[in-house]
Amino acid sequence: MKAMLQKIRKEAASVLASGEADLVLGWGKGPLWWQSYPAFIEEEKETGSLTWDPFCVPNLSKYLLEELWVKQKVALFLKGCDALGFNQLLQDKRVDREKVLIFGIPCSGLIDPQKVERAGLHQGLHSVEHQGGELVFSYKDDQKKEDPSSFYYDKCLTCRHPNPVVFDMMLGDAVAVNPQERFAAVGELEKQDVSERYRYWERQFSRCIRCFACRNVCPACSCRECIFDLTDPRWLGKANVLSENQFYHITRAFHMAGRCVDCGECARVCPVDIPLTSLNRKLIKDLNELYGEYDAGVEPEKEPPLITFNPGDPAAFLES
Amino acid sequence: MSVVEEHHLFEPMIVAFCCNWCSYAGADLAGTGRMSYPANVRIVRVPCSSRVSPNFILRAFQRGADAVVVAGCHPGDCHYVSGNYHARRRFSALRRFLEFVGIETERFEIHWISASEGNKFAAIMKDVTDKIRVLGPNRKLRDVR
Amino acid sequence: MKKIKKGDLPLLWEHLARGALLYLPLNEDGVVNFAPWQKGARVNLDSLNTVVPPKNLVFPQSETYVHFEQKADALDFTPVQEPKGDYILFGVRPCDVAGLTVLDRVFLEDPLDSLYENRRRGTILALACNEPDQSCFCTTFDLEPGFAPAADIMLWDLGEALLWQAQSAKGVALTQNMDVYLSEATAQEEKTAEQLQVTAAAAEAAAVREQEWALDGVKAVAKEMFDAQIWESLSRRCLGCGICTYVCPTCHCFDIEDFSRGEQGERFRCWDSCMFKDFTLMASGENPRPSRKERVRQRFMHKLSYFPARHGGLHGCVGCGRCVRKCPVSIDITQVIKEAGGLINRA
Amino acid sequence: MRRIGVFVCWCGTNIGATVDLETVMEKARQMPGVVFAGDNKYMCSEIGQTLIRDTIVQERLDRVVVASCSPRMHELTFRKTAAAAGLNPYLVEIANIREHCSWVHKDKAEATQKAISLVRTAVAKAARNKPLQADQFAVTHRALVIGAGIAGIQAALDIGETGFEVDLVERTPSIGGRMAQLDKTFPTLDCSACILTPKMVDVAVHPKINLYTYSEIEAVEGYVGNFEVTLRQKARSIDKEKCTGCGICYEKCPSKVDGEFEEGMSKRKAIYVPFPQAVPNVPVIDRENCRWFTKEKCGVCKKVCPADAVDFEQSDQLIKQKYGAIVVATGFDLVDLDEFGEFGYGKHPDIITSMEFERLVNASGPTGGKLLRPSNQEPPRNVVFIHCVGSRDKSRGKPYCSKICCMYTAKHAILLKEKYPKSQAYVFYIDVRTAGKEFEEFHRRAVEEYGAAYLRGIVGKVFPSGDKLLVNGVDTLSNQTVELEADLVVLATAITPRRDAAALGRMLGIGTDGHNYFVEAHPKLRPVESHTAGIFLAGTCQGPRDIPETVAQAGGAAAKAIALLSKETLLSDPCVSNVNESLCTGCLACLPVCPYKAISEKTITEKVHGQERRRLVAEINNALCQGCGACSTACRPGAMNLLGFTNEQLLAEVDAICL
Repeated sequence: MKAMLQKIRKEAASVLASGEADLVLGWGKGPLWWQSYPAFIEEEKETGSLTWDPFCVPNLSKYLLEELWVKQKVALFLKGCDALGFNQLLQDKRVDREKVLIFGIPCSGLIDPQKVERAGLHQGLHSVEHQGGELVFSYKDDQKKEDPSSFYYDKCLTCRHPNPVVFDMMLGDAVAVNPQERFAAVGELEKQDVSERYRYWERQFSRCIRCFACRNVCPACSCRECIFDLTDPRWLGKANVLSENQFYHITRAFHMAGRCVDCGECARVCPVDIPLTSLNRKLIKDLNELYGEYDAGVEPEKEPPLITFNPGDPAAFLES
Repeated sequence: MSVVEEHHLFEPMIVAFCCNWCSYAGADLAGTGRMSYPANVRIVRVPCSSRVSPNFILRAFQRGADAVVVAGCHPGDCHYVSGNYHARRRFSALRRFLEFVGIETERFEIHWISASEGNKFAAIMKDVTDKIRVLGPNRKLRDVR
Repeated sequence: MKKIKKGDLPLLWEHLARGALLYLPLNEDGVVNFAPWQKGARVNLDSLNTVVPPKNLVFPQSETYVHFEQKADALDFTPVQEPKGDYILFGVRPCDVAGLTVLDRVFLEDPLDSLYENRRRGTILALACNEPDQSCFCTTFDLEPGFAPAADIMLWDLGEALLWQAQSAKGVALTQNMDVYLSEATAQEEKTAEQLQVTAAAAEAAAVREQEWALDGVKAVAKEMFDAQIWESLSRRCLGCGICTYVCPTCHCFDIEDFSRGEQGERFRCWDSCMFKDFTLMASGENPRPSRKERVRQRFMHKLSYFPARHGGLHGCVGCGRCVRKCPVSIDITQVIKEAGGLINRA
Repeated sequence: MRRIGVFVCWCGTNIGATVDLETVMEKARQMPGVVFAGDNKYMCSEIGQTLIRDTIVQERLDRVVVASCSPRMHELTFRKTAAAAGLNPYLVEIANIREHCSWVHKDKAEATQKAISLVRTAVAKAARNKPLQADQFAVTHRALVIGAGIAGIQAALDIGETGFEVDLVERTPSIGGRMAQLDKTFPTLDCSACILTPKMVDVAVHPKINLYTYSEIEAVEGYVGNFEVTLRQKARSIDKEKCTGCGICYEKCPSKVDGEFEEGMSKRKAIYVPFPQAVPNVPVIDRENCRWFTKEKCGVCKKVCPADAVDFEQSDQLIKQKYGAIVVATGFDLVDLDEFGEFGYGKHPDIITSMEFERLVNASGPTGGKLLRPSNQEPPRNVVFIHCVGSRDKSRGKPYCSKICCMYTAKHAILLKEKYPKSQAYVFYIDVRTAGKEFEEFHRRAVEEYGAAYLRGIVGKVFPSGDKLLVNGVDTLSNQTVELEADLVVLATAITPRRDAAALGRMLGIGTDGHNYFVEAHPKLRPVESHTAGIFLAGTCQGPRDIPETVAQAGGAAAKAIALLSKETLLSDPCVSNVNESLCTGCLACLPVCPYKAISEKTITEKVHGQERRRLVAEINNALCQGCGACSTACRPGAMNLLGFTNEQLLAEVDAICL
């Protein structure tokens, strides 16, 4: 863990010093143990404040939408999931690859603060670090060592691309890739009968507070004006009623159909823990089954399934 | 109210998006052929089934439709060559996705109806109406305000 | 001082629920929010804060207040008045009780908001925090984790039982009605409650001191903060979503919108967030707060400077820590206070 | 606020009978934006249209809704009416309360409610319509005719006559098509070649017709008036200028192949001319069977050619050409007999198809016109003809009637008798269809003068026995089973479209029906036009028909093409997609879904916070866009909006229709 941090700071400093980049996107550390946030470093001397710890989960690539307008060249650090998100922005022609310098970070999984809290380890906690295959929880005056596997984000357990698929320089050796089955939750829900499933999703969508964090964090959601903010045509009001929450989530999931890179950020940021990953993965599973394996974010030049076709396509309805 | 009575009173409202070149013309042919079908079906004309966006389907359910039908040309017959191919993929994914969030598949149907299949148009609309009359009103996704 | 054994709580709740709508922090799919209680509901009194504050019960996210219908050539209005039914809020943390007080200052002072007033009738049973979280900082605003003066009844968790102290006329009345479930608290139990109060406050204050910032620096916040560099750095990573404002117990901005269907419809009030891009978008297309920098600045300056200036020093923040915990990119109000404090102390 | 006028049509009793139009009008007056509601017995009549025009002026209407028959019938009429009164024609909406309401719902109350709902929907959409202007584009004064059978030849001649350039493209080495294979034609027994070859020569010498034989259509782009077609002129391996047509090359060529023209009954060489009267009379090398191209050996033809015209180096040429109109005349194929085992086709040489019979009696055919049994080259005495092989057969073949078999089988019976007075023709038939001038008389002659025995019934089995064939069938008139001994059995096989018709249809953007025939714009009123403007249909590619009908249809298609080419410019349909550049992110998800490649990327520069910013957006070529709307659906932010069916209009319709 420490080695990666040194590399990050070294590379950041060198690109800024050499003028190869006029902005470095990394992560900074907040006062509390889980607070690792996107940091915008413009001078070499500030690179010391960069951090790398099990909480550096925010995807930095979406900030390029704003920063590339005012910066000549931006260097940034991308984990496996971040890189998929970056490729989706690339496929949507929202970023200019030439103006971006990518340091790839092979990632063996990050820690979910909610799981730390549920395990009751958060009281008085100062920091958490990977040391040799163990997770070290440091408090004011003592330490605890735990096995990391029960603290990883769910999305990390099913991560299929921990080694970044796009980079200019890789900052470490490739890590092992043995993802758990990612459609398990979807499979469970599919087993229920349709009204039972409706009640399940009705409960989830009723909790939505329409904060739009899922949309604003998503690398595949990069419209200049979102249809939900438009007043004409008026697709969505501001009332928190079930029917409008359903309309929003179903439409947004469908805008992601064939484009969602399954990075799990929407589910992470949702303040009321709506299982948005299951929505996106259902569409990924169906589109793969119907129209062939398509791994969004891995090959940006390959056309996503819903904007191409072949005459012999199967249909999920009776074609009389 | 017994099941039969309840069904008798309940008149489903069905929105059908029909493509101008094939299924809308098929509906016209059903008309010229005086092939009657239930008045519950209301047709919205679109140039091609590929013009029907999932937004309109969700909006129809939101505003009270008990079932939505999208009708287009038979694959290969599309006046715009590939419109229904895109529609086939899009609505295959949408149909399974709506079922996943709890909407019965009977409530969202897709049919390929050519300009010469007036009888098929009438038969499908009658069949959908009967099925939904049994299935009952759709309160899911509906805006109750 | 009374007490009630935790085992008897379900009976108490069942009794309370017969007379009025009883709200408790309920766990639904792992998320704890205030919701109407029914028998067998999974109550969770241990989690410090509900995700969405009880503000949602007195100032709901959307609230219809008038129906309209097109009649021949006139528009016919019928006001919508929520029934005046009584309700009981059980298990409210002191910071949320303080949050309601802040909202009272906004909605119950001239001009009176009748919708809010109609919903504000309930009885509030506050539950003291024994172990504030690192992200809690209610002490910063002269509040106590272990005590809520504005609550009708104050409860302390002693492990096996809850200590029960009426603090208002409504509280006294309710205590009498519920007497059958209550028993006298021993002096020792009262002492431990006090002890809990003190240790909780001390623990939090220590955590706050450890991050070396203090409120006093903030009091002089005004012009100097407006041009501070912190807004640039903080806002640069802000996603512009509405989490911080919608989980905040004191945010009270709202928008008015119409929903119409054919010839009839309704007008409703709904939460709005100053962090949204179109919050100050004018019909002309002009936007006085065009970028996120202005919006982030406005949110914190309002809570820490403008609101106190207008309401006799009462801050627009109660230190519950929800925005700190829920912000996807860890924008932390305590850093703003620290920066403000540092600025003033340095000057 | 809108000022919408609703005009309700009674259509005589077609609508008025089952819809209470008074109530509809009363309800219409209360709809948002409606300031006038009126009616007329026939809104499309002159009186009806005058009512609309006058009301537009008197009531200062800014939108018109006509509740009448299908927009596919009179949308154009009422748009012109509105335009005549100074209202932009695209501010008119039609509520289809006839085909979609009065004609299909018997209960008056229900039908009335439905009509009201349809009117409300049309009013809601009209309120969101915007005035649209059609723009003009130039027409290329050149026509393309695909397929040089009699249909293509006739169309090319008719178009060429009016002075327009015509490119006539034929896939086989010679023009002439199916008709060149025929011996005589019914009902006049004219020799097919005698009436066809003069037209073939006319085509070859016509100054305005450019002939592309042994060529195919590679790609079709563009739209009416501006088609851009890529032709593949396949290499003939013969230099046309030098070749004198002496024929030594195909005499000496050692490689023998089944001749397609002779329906496989005789061999042709690898270097060959399909038939003597071929136009152009220049041989072609079939590179799949020529030993030089397959095994780098031989080359005899090159050595013996006195004019040194053989050129192995020739390669296919791709020719790009612009056209204003296209006539499709690709002709027909015959049904594949694999599924008709009961007739034993392919199991015995004496079981042949009618086309093979046509070749056997043809003087330039494999037997020089002598009708001989393929098995032993002996003249046949008893010949059994079987109608409807594959036609009128729902289960295996084609449900439709192939129209011409009854007549050419009668012709074959007559030809048989003429060649062998002692022979006897038996014809198994279901119904003898003689719907044409002199057709019935021709059939009676075959029966009365030439003694053809017509047996009404279906053949159960044909199987060899000794050196004869046994035909088991039934004669329903005498209600007996029949077993005939035959020297020859001739199957009147069903007509089908070309095997690759569907692929050509996709390339041209014209539809094909369930059997792969090209679909006409309207079965009764527009039989020679396809649904795609500028593309016309002639001959059997659109359905079974005989030569006179084909020639008539070819003339009709030519007339349509000429009407189009005679215009200098055409008005484009303004209902095309429109890009809102402030919403467009330049993701170009719309580009691949456009069937007409009408979308391209464009870089725009704009000032943002004082900074000059360049970014990518989508751009539409209004001339190429045909208004399908696929891009508007693919566009997530709604930047791409199809005019006439915008998101605002369709949303208003869905909201109104759900009330």
